[in-house]
Amino acid sequence: MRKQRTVTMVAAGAAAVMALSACGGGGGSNNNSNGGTTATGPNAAIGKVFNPSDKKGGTLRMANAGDWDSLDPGDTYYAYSWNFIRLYGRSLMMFKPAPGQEGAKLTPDLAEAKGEPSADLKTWTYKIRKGVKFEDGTVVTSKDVKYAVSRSLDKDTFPNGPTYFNEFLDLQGYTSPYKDSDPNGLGLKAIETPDDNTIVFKLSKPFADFDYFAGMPSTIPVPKAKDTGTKYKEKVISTGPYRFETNELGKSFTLVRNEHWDPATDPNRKALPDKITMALNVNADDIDNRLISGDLDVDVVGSGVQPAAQAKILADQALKANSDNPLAARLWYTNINGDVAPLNNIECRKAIQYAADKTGYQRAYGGATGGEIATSLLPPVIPGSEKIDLYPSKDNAGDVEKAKQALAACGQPNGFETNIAYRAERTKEKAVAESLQQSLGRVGIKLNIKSYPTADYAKLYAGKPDFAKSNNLGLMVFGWAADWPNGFGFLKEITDSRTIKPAGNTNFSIKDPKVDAAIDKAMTEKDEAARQKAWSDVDRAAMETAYALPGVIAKGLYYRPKNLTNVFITDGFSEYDYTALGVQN
Amino acid sequence: MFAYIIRRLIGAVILLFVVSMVTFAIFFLVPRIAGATVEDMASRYVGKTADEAAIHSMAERLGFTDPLYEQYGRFVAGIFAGADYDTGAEVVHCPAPCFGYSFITRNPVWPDLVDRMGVTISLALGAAVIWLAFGVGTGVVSALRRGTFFDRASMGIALAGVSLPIFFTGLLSLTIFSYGLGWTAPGGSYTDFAEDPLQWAGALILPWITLAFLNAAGYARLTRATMLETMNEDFIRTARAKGLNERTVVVKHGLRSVLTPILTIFGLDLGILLGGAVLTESTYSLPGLGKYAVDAIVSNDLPKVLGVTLVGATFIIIANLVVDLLYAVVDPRVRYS
Amino acid sequence: MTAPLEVSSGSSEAQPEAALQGMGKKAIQGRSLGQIAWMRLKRDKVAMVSGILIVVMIIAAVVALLLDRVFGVIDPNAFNQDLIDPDLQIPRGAMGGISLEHPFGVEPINGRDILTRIFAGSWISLLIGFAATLLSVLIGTVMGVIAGYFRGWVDTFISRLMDVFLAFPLLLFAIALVGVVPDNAFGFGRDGSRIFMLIFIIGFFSWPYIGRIIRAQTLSLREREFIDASRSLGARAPHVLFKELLPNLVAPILVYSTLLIPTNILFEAALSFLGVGIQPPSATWGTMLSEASRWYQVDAWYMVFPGLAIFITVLAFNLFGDGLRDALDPRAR
Amino acid sequence: MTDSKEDLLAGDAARPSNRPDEAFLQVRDLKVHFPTDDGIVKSVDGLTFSLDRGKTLGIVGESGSGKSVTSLSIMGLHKQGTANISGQILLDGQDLVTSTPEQVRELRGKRMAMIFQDPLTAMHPYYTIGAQIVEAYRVHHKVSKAVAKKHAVEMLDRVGIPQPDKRVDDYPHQFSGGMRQRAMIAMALSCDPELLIADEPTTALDVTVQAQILDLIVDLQKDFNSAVIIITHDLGVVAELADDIMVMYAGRSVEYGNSHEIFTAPQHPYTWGLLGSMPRLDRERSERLLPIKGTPPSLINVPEGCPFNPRCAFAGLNGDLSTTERPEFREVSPGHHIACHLSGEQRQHLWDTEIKPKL
Repeated sequence: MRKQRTVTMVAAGAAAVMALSACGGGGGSNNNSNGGTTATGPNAAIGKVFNPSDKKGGTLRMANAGDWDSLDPGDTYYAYSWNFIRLYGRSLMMFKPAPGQEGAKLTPDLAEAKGEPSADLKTWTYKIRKGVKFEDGTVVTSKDVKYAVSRSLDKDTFPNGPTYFNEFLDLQGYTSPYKDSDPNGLGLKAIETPDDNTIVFKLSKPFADFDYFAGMPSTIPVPKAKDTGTKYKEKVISTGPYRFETNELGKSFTLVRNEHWDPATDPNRKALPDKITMALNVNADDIDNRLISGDLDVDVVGSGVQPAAQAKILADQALKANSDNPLAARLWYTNINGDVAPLNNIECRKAIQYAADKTGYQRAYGGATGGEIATSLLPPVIPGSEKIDLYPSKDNAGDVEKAKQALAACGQPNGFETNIAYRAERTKEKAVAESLQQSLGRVGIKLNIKSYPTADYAKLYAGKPDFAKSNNLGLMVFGWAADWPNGFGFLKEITDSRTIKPAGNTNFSIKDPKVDAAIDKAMTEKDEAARQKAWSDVDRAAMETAYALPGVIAKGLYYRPKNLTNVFITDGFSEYDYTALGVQN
Repeated sequence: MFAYIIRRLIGAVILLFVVSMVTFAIFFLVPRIAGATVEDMASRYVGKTADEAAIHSMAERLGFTDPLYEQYGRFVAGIFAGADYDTGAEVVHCPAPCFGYSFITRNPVWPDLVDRMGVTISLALGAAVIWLAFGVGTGVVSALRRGTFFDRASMGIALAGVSLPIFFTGLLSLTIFSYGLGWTAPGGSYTDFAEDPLQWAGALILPWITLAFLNAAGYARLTRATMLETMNEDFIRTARAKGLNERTVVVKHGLRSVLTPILTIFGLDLGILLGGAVLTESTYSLPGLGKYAVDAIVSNDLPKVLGVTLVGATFIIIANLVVDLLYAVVDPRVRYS
Repeated sequence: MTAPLEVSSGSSEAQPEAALQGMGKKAIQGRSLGQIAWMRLKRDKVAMVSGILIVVMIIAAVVALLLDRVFGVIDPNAFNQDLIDPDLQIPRGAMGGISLEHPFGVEPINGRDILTRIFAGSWISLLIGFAATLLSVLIGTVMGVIAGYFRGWVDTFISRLMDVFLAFPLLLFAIALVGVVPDNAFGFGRDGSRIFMLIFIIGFFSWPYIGRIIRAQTLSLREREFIDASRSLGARAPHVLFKELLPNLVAPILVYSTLLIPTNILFEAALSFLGVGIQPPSATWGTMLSEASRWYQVDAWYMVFPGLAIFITVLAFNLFGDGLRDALDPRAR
Repeated sequence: MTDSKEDLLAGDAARPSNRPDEAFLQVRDLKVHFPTDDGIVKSVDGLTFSLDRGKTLGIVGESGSGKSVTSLSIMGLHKQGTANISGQILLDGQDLVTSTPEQVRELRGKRMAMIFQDPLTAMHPYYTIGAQIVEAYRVHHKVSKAVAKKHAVEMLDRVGIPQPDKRVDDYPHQFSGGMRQRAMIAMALSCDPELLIADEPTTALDVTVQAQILDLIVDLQKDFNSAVIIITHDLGVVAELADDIMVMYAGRSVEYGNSHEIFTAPQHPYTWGLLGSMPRLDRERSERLLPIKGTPPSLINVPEGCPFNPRCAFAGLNGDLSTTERPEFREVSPGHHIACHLSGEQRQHLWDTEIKPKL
């Protein structure tokens, strides 16, 4: 779950609200593998490398409309951050720098090979590459990795990062190396380091896809001696090809080559530019304008351009030729809250499913360029996903007749009144709310629109069942992206009712034992193909409950300045692969 | 005079205390009145794995469970002596002057404020110079040439200036001058003066002019009205009766009196602006105090909002103080003893 | 004595010359200040046009309120998605989709009619402008008069209170406050609570500006003979305040109010721009303009009409206020 | 009234001592009209008089009689464009009406100076007394600041301000009312003007101070040998001071004569009224003042006939003459002019029987 954290950033005020970073698939399944191309044209960097190059040197200029959650590898959760962090840190595993679906495959990075599981899938062992050094020349050992993972468990200090290790490691009550009795902060029993090149993870429950965990930035080694806790983000010690030269939090930073990075130990990274500059908190529309004018190379957030630039690019063939429009593993959807009457009745929920005009939903996100209409939760780019359309309508514009029938079945033939919540700074979600208000209004379902601060949407408002119920939030607009492109990475956090907490949820509405059962089945399925099918069954089960109204599978329109070389969209992140990029001058 | 300064200084400090108290109360009391529990307020600051107990203990660590006056007392003490913040994992020291600590970005607020202040000061002072020169100049000429084309035209433009929201004129100017003609830097391209004065000015010229246009309008109108009134004063007639030429009458006798009301308004305006030119900074994405505050409000980062508000209030109070003291210089009738 | 130039304003020189006080009827036809002001105002074409415009706008706003909320005849939220280019999300055709049916064009994405929305938004914009002004003028006048009239510790207290209020960075405060106060506060439905909130915040935090003016006026009026006379005749404070003082404060209050209304309309627009305006789908001119500001690069026409609505309204109020001031204040001529 | 009579008046009333053919200041048929929204305000409507060096003329009248407008016209202080001035104002032979503003400006302060009614508002609050005198002096004398300041101190000393070397650096608000008016006089006299106009110089002052100021003006006039015009609504002020007195009503002169005659044998009912409403310290207090009933006339619609007729108790004595025909300004005894329809006998009779006993 690259959950709401990923999507938190917002350009303030009227200025544009940025859309999101995303993971997952590139423009369907056409995968021409590594065949390079220099021919320009729309989508030239999808599924293939555009303008391939090995030319080193130059400065790669990047900008961010918002700011990092944190540059600390143990405390970051944005997709673009996980993509970018590979420039200054090496985790055990990583997504392969390759176009299309290849890019969604894991490859060893700091580890010599993929993890070796025990038979019960509860113990995973990795060997660490020899000769990898920190930027100060110190050799990286397995203890540095253990320490890094241990500290990332401390969610009081590092609240932003994912919690998979907290959930899956056999912690035995361990909380934080900062409260450790071991002076070296290595008191965690769930990770063992029999020698400097071996690290062993012990899980509390079996898990087949642990390599994905090993690919998270929290396995990027952190030297205990240099760890400054919350301040480590100001001076991260690099293991990758670049190190921080300057770092002004909230404003800008620059990366320069790390002399202690040895290409011989790293088969994955090209490390073409000599220098990388990053400007933070730049107006999103300005970023687009500068991309188009050539003053900037990359919008690091990787969610595509703003509506204004989108219209500009689409209207101009020359600009359009330099753009890519990949599909992401991200879903824009609306939760239907069964806690709020009469939505506790499935027929009333179905009425909403039928009445909603999905074309309006799509328009809210920028039309066909902004996304494809979704009929179920699991995005098509995730392997194994099936087309599920339980509430079909002509042209996806809604089926008023069926909706009215459902309303009658629900005992509300004249419709009913409820509230719809959206995130205040998200203008696209506002447009969704307005659109649903119109289309549901056709069958007499009257929506009152309510906005809540984006930052606290999950913690205090929509994600807090008590609040949602007492405030009559029948519908709650939301969005979701996969942490990694598979069924587990996408569905678990938004469909499992057992993970629902008093506040701070990511699953706002899907509470059904049948769905939970389907999840359990999928989690314990060992065969990959069967597992993919099982997750699709979870998707179907969730749709049958009608607790979620899928809206749009996100697409972003990316502008690709001429200066860039070696450009391709990786399905691992649904962004340009930042480890591969180079510049012409 | 000296005693007066001391008295005013003490008054300003007291005022600052009251303002900070009220601000503090509004940010920490109003949500409670509106129904938020201390746990709600603390839940922003805890990690994802936190359960009820963890949230409650966070609330306690943050001091939300203490009476408000104790929280306020700690806050004030922090400004003078620095404060320690227990994040749960470690105790972070926030050195004096500690204007709070953000648990969202995990850093003390004060260094941020200092950092952003430079941008805001650059913006405010630059614009102030322009609007004073143009506003007062236009106002004087308009008053002296009342009813002429110049008067009507400049007052018309001035009215247009105060009738347009700055984000409208700002975006328009960006469209025309930055993206259309390419004369000026695009929004969000701020460079420190120390780094490159030319780029600094280049990035600020458009915000300066836009902000100045808006303000100059008001100043032109105010100057004109005051000037017209002043030129009807008895002492102006006396000055003329002495045989002074019109220039001396206008500049030395007329303008001198116009200065007082201009000074009052200018002090207030500048004070407000220094606390963050919210709209201008948002429109041009300048990383100043105003933008900082807006961003902080969006992410519900209360300590930052509180910090900016207090700094803003301080600027206003200081500006008022300076204005009052300048009165004594400008107007000898204001007697201080 | 007063400057001879003032003779030009129509009456003879006014000069207290007790020895020559007349006992009979005035030789020239006496006119009240109101009559004189009205006469002058009538002659000020710009002010009259502005005044008429304001009256028309107020009537339009009331009609809009009735049509929109009471009778539901117009639907400012109706979508016309067929008018929108599905790729670009902006209106088809040149000039923001201006057509006979939609003379001001339509909004991007959903194709809502801009004319209808401006019309429907007028009552909220004007209501906020007026009510916030009323609130601040009310508080400001009461506080200013009390401070100026009673002086002493009352004055000190109120003056310090004004200092405190003036020291708050108003805009920041407004954004922060709108954020922390829940939506369903005050028990109003739909837009009611937000409108009330905006009125309250704008009005409540700007009263010291007029408070100061009124206080100063009161202080000087208090020293005038007629107040002394009234007091020496044994009039009670309320009588002096309301019967003697207040009528003399009407002119500055009126002028200040007409100049404050446009400021408040702009303030609402600014709050909308910063994302704390009225809740969707209801529109005010401010929310429309701030929405339009995100589209200005590709659909500049969207910005034109809400911008013009604000511009014309604010301009009209300013011009009318200027005219009113000139008419009410002989010295300004 | 006719021009010939006024010429006669000019010749008779205030004969210049050094140049027998021409008085130092001559005002001929002066008209000052202000166009306004309501019509033309005829503030001064055909005024003629003259004044010699060393002589003092008192101009008396109530509000709106045009006396201040007259003085401002002489000084050239009307704003350009607001007032229509016609007639002649000859200062030592130079016509100020036709002179350029710059020429008049050079005369102001140097050859003619003015003292205003309220010295508090008439002095710039932000500059010291000294600075304002220095400024007045240096406009017309190219001297250093130090010299000018020394002169200022001398002037302050001259007008009787104690410790002038210290007070020279004080601001107007630090002076008492009387002191301020002294300073004002010092400023007016700093360039040794030949014509001094004092517009209500004592109205804003205490009664005790009034006398001092008037004495000062008399003294200084003797020293400087200036021509002085004192404008007042209070006959008492000019009683001792003026050589001649002109009584103005509705922008015109209604009675002109030497001071003694005006007080002992006034001929115009309006003058009687003024005298009647003047408190006299040398009389019994038992009798009430005799105010003039009514208010001054509108200067836009001046009453037909004698402008004073609506307020005149004796207007009916000559049939409807007073309401139909404007009385001529005629000489009734040598140097004594009035504008009244009453015959000499009537006036004498009324004065003896009705007015004088009550005064």
